[in-house]
Amino acid sequence: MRFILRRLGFYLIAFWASITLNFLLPRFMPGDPVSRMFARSQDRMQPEQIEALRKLLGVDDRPIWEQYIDYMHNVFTGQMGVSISRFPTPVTEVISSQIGWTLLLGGTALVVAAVVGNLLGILAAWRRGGAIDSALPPVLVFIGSFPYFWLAMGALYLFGVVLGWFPIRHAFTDGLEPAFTWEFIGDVGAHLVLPALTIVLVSIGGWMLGMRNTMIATNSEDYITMAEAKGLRPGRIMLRYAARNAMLPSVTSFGMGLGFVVGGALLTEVVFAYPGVGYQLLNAVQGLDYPLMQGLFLTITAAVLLANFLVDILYVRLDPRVRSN
Amino acid sequence: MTTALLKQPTQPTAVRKPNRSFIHGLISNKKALTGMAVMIIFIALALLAPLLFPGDPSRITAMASLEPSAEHWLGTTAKGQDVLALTVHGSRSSLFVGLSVGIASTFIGILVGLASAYFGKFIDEALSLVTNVFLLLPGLPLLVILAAFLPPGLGTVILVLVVTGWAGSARVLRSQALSIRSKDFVAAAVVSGERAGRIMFREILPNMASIVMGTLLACVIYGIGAQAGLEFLGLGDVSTVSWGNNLFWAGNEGALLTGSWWVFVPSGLCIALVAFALALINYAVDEVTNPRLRKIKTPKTTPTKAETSAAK
Amino acid sequence: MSHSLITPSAVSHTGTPALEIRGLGKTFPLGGLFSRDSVRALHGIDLTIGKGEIVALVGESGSGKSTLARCVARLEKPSSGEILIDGVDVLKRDRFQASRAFRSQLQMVFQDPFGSLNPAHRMDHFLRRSLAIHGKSGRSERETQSRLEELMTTVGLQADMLNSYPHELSGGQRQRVAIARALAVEPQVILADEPTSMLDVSVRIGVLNLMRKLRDEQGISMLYITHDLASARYLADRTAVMFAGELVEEGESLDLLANPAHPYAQLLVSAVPDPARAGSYDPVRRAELRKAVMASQHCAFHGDPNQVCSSEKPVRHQVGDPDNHHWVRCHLYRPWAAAGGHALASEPLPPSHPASNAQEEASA
Amino acid sequence: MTISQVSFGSHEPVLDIKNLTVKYIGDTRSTTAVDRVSFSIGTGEVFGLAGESGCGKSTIANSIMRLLKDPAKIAGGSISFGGKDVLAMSPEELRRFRWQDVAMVFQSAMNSLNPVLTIGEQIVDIFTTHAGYSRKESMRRAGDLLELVRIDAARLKSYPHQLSGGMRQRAVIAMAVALKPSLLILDEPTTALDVVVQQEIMAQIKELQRELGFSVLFITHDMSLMVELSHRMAVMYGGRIVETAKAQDVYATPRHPYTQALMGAFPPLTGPRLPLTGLPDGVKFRNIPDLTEAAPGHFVAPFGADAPVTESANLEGAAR
Amino acid sequence: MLLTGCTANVSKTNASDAGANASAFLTIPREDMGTFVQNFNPFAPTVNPMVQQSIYESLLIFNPAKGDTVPWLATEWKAAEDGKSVTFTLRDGVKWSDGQPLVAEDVAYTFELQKKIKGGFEYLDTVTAEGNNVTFNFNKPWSPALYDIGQLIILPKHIWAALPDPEKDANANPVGTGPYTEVDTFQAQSFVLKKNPNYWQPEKQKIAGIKMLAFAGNDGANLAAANGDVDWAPQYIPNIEKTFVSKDKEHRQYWFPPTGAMINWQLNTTKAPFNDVDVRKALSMAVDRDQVTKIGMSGYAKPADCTGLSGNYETWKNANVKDNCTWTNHDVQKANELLDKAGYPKGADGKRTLKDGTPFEFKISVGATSSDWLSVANVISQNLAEVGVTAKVESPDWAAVVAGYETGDFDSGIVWSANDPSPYKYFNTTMGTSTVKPVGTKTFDNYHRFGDAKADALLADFAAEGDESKQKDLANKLQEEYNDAAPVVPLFSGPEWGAFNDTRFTGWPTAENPYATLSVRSPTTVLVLTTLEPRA
Ligand SMILES: Nc1ncnc2c1ncn2[C@@H]1O[C@H](COP(=O)(O)OP(=O)(O)OP(=O)(O)O)[C@@H](O)[C@H]1O
Ligand SMILES: Nc1ncnc2c1ncn2[C@@H]1O[C@H](COP(=O)(O)OP(=O)(O)OP(=O)(O)O)[C@@H](O)[C@H]1O
Ligand SMILES: [Mg+2]
Ligand SMILES: [Mg+2]
Repeated sequence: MRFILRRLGFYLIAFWASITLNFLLPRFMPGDPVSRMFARSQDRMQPEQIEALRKLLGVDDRPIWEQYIDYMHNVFTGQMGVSISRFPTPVTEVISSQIGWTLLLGGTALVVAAVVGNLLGILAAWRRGGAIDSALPPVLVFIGSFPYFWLAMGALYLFGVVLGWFPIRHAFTDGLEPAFTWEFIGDVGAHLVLPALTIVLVSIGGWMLGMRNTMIATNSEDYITMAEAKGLRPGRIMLRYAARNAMLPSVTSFGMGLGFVVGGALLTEVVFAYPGVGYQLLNAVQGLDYPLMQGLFLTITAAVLLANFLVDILYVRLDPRVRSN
Repeated sequence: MTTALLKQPTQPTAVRKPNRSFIHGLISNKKALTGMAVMIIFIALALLAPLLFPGDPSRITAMASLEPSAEHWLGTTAKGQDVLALTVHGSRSSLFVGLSVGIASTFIGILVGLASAYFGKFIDEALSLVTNVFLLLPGLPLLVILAAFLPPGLGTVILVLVVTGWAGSARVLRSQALSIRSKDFVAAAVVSGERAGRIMFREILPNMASIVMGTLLACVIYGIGAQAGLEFLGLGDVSTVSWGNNLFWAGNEGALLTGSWWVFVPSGLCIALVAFALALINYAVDEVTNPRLRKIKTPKTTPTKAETSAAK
Repeated sequence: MSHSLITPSAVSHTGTPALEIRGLGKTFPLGGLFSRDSVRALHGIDLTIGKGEIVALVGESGSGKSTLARCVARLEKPSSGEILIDGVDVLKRDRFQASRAFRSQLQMVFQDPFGSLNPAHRMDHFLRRSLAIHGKSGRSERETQSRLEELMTTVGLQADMLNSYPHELSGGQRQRVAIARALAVEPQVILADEPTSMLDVSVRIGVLNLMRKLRDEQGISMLYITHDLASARYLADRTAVMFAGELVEEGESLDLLANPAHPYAQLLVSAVPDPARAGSYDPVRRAELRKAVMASQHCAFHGDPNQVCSSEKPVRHQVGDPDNHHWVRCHLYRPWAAAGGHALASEPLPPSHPASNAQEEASA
Repeated sequence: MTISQVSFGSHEPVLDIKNLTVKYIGDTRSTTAVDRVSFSIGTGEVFGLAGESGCGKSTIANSIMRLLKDPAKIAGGSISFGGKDVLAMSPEELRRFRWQDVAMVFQSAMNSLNPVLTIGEQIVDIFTTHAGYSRKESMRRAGDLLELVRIDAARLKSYPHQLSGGMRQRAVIAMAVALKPSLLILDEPTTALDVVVQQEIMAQIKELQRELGFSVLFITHDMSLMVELSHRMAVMYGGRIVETAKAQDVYATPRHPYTQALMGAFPPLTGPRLPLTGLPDGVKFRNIPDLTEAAPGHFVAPFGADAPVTESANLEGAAR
Repeated sequence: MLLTGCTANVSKTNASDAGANASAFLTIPREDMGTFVQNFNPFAPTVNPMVQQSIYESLLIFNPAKGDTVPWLATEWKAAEDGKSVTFTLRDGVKWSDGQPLVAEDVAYTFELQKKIKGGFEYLDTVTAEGNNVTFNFNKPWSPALYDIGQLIILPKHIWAALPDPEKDANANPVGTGPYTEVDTFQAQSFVLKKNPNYWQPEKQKIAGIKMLAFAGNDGANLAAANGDVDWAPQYIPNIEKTFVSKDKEHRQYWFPPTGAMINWQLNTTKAPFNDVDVRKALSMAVDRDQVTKIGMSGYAKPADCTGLSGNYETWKNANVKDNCTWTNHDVQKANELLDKAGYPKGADGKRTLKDGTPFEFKISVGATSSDWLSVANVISQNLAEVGVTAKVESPDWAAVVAGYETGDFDSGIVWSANDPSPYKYFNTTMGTSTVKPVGTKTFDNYHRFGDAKADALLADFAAEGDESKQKDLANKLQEEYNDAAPVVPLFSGPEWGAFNDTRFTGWPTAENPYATLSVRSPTTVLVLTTLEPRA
């Protein structure tokens, strides 16, 4: 319990640090959202209109610390303001309509990559020098060396356009009403395959090799030899003794991995026109849409921190040693 | 037969510095060799680019969207630039950014890691907190925000990548430094009266050579990949020629849509090759320092199968 | 070496001791920054080492022997107490960090010769640095070199080993280099924390003999930490027994091992394997001793007019001949075993257990 | 050559090792860790194997259970257990052989428990795999086993880190005797422990051995302990056996210089302080010949400073 | 694979399947919105697609492709003699989609609201509604007002007046007069607008509805277009012949009328040497506009001439000026001569120096996200090298670029220009002194800070002149002045991208039938929406 509390304290500090960073960064950016919008709106506005717009959007001229206090207050009361680029939609609404897709994409990719990668790693380490061990790692590392977006574009054109095996855009067929029907879920699944696959392909090699290496290290632990000496069945030794211990570092990486996957998903979303927050963030940044940007960053960070916290709790469940600590 | 009772000075069997055997191990490792060969080719290309393709590589020199031919080995872009020239010149910025990011992040990582591990207590708590916070912040979103906030240019890209990339290396290096810190030879150095700086850099650091190298390589890979990602999103310095920018332009010009794969493939492949080569070296470093990871020769089928080892 | 009896050096108990520890305590905080839990690893240690004296510190694993050495070597900051070298309280003198002057007076030899020599450097480096840091290197390179060679010979190594790396030497050789490194600064006191426990059995005695030689020839005082009572008896003039962070008994080595007074010391002595008294293990006696250690009901020295027995305040009773400087802590007083305590605490008391019954069930 | 066995227990050897040679195949050079070692252990006998670190003791122990991992290779010799050729067993046979016939307490028994499984689960594993008991039944037996080594059965639910070193060691010993094997290998079972605990554990093993009647292969480098415990012992050096005899004989009259050095490393607890000498640094024995019988039942490898030094033959042997 | 069905179900249906076409939605991609939010507020800075095209309508529609004006919610309008007012007569029988009739108060209220929320219309004094007529009174004679007012979309007063904060309302279910107003199946990635049940010309609602798809960039939208998943492709498509048309020559067409705004290369005329008209002209001559449009704009744009007017103003152009252009034609030799003469000599290294001896070097600033203009700037930079001038392309973020423009802290840059039905604003913002602000003070339209007294007089007359033929005379004179002063370097007319796929719907505007442009964001879009019909 102490461990959990300690971690919780850490996450709170991390959260505070990131929201502060998030507050400060955009305020040091040159220009303001209105002139930025103006730059892109083909010179149609009059100076007075711009002033009016400034007022309308509430571009803040108060001292920074006042804004900061306000901001902190808002963050903890869940008020993230109104998006500037999507004015007058509240930031929460913009995010809530999209974050789900990002989480679905990122989460699916992460889980699949971690599970499959770890399984492959376990098998590779268990059968040292076998087919999986010698053939897969170089291939996966090579694929993993490609940038996310490159692989995504390649896959999109090859499997989506040329071969036509998979849908090439969006999270589900346009016009379908989201519902908990098999049809809809299947449709979402079909749309998820390619984007998730590209993320999985890029990240799976790391999982596999990481697991393989820890597993090899674990295999030479005394308790594995002991398990062998006990005459246990090989499958049991592999899973209950070796893999069970070797997966502990993977569990930690899993939490960390989420942050990276959100990043990878961001690029992938742009390529597949996946309606997640990735492109929205880019847009918000380019439009200097502070509230949205802050809201997104906050949400992503909170999601990552929360996930890490959950992973920590899981870790405590998996590793009895930290429990009593 | 009799036993020889010998009194002799121990004749060291291998009079080799441990570091030298590490390098030797690398040189005799196939993965490392392949990786290094690829890297050398790329570095040579980067250095020779101005000689091979003099002048501005983004100059418009030919008809647009030419397929690869004898004249333009990799064809031309939709603007009529020579793809090969762009690719070769692109290696300069990409490798430069990768190396700078790698070296800078590793350097910060070393400082933070060593200071954390050596001084411990409050300094360690504070530094690891900062490290962990940076580690948890979602990298790319932060990159995107940072990149938009600073004026464009390679310097910015490097700075941004270092800001988001140092934490990973610091964490790895800290844990390694911590384990070395707890070794008796550090305590022995303290007892013999060495000062903190000397202990950190002369006693602890030399024992981290392989992990420093591994971290460096990983950071370089990160740098190259993240630069490409940023530039692809148009957040890099669009006016430089680099692999990421080449891909950005390829995307802009609809290279894939028009079927101009030759514009799209080379830069991506180069990124992958460099990253792959570095990853190979990295795995080789792992293998050399941790012999258990080495590829094992599949045991020959000897008649007494029982002899080999414990059956699994 | 002659096959004569080894006699302990004539230690004068009068002059200023080389090292004096007074009321030393150490608590380790547990948990993070915000936690107030702690382990008391050391408590009220008083120990004196005279000039040219070897004192052995024995005790169970985790009793705080290493912690004591590390506190005295100022690798850890003691929580309380004083450390006097040559009568000067060094904790007061250099408050925040050990000074080089202190380092040149006190040196330490570590348990693990594989870990205490940096694998990245040659032997030459270790000795040279020790000389250089404390201004002991010669005016010329020649002089330094000859100084190095002399050191090597002192610890019984060939000078040409200066050029080798640690991994090229055997454990015993390494430990000798570690000793040479300590010697290089010409210290007054050497703390040796289990210097032989990681060595191959066959070379252990050689290192012990070397330590004795140094004491005899150079008059260096030593604190010899070990859990091997036999070697303590072999090497040390006096032996101190540590239990759960406190000293419970101290005295002239032969005397103490022959007549241990404290139940814990008795337990310790009885546990040492010795073919000469094979079959000495007596579970009943053992159970009694354990019980006495964990919860003594009476003290053997009850009635000592000078030191009235008390379970609260540790008092020392003198044992036997005053010349042996043998004292024991009142049995009623039990150290405060914190945070998991000591190994004894967690072992069940062996009952007169009908082991056969259980076995029959198991095999049924 | 074979050594006529002087067994303590029955004359029927449980384990018979002949000319066992084990090599570690390295990238550049190979080490012979065990070199033509022969010995046998009779029923109910406690056989001690002493020697410095790295002389091949654990390698022999692991060979008996065929636990050697990859670079190790049994290059020659035979191991027969109760008449069965251990080296020829099929994987399935081997699996059954392990723990049912021979059990082992590892050198680092503290680390030989799976840190993420409870003690109970690890014991239950043995019963369910080998005896086919139900989980419940296995758990009950596991509790009995723990009580056998004087650990409260409630501790079945504990994880290894929640037990002290001594308790872990006991738990491992309990596991080792779970299936009543005919041979128990103890590979330095107490090195990491406190003397007090060590003695109690050794006493406990002795008691169990008396009750259950298994044979013991006891490995240590602590001569005092070994002499106290074993009936017969062998001293190893550099992969070879240099002396083997009844334990008391070795204690009373060590013949090989190395054995003498070993005995000298443990000063006595009683009597006057006599100066002892260990083996000087850097002294190495090479080309250790086969044993000859120096006294009845006391075999020693011949040695002598006058003999010519032949460097070639076994240079690689046991070089460390 | 079974999954194929999901990809492009509706749009790939057989062309002969008339029934399917009749019920199909007109599918249009939106390339710069990765996702939609249900916000149909027309005051939003980034308005959802189709809000101003199919939901709300304006009084009149100016069609730049043909240069004519189509009466829409107003059937006729009349400017007062003194040019100080204009009166619109509303169409009878127009109803809001909720069934309420459109009344003159709606128009008056719209302008009130517009002024309150967004400002502008500073010339507008009062708006009076009288029966069917709405009269706009100005505080000065102001001829450009007609289109300014006429093209503003009209909102229903009965809805908007009831809102406490109209500008902050998401207007999730808009009520408008347009042909397709009913929001349906709204998703972040797509939404559908269905028929307005009360449309005033129901016979023109021949398609079942409009479906908008969100894309995070051109790539995805282009892919959809190439794949035949959308009917209308208004975004930039690279190499359109190959990537789009060639896939189905029979049904796919594109038409890029040069009716967009003029894209100018603006030089900061407060700085030497750009204060020298010869330099501006010489630099302009050094630019190879064919190459610029070919490489930068994929050949889709039309090079500018020295009137500075884009294709939008074809009818306004002064033929005399247009036919005798000098400084907008690529002529390296003349450019060199002009620079030599003006006193910017070429050094031995072929590089020119300024009058103070420093190198002739400057920066071209373009926002990093405008990749097409970046290419343009790169081409210009290459062109200038041939006359010994060094131009460095700088591409920070747009905000930084614009910040520099606004305060006058820049060398040169590429910018949009005003694009109204009348050229008044264009000339006013390129040459009008009233728009010039000193360096350091922010300006929002005359970034290059050029003012010309002669032009000022002409502009004043123009604004006061209600008669179009007289306006044309003034415009001719303005063009002459422009030709002389070269206030900016016009590069090319911004094209109105537009391509379509008539597999399912027919009746698209083309060069032969330019009843509208193919833009989906211009006022003419509604003309297309009311013309298209499902392929039978
Ligand atoms: N850094 C530390 N933090 C917390 N507790 C510590 C620390 N170092 C030592 N301890 C605790 O202090 C006590 C004494 O440990 P110490 O290492 O001094 O024992 P020792 O007598 O040297 O044992 P051994 O014979 O095993 O070397 C132990 O209970 C240990 O858990
Ligand atoms: N995995 C391995 N690879 C190569 N050599 C090995 C390996 N394991 C052991 N050896 C070598 O085999 C020899 C015998 O090792 P072994 O572990 O049997 O010694 P030991 O007598 O048990 O030593 P200790 O008393 O330290 O346990 C040693 O010289 C060692 O260097
Ligand atoms: Mg210790
Ligand atoms: Mg061993």
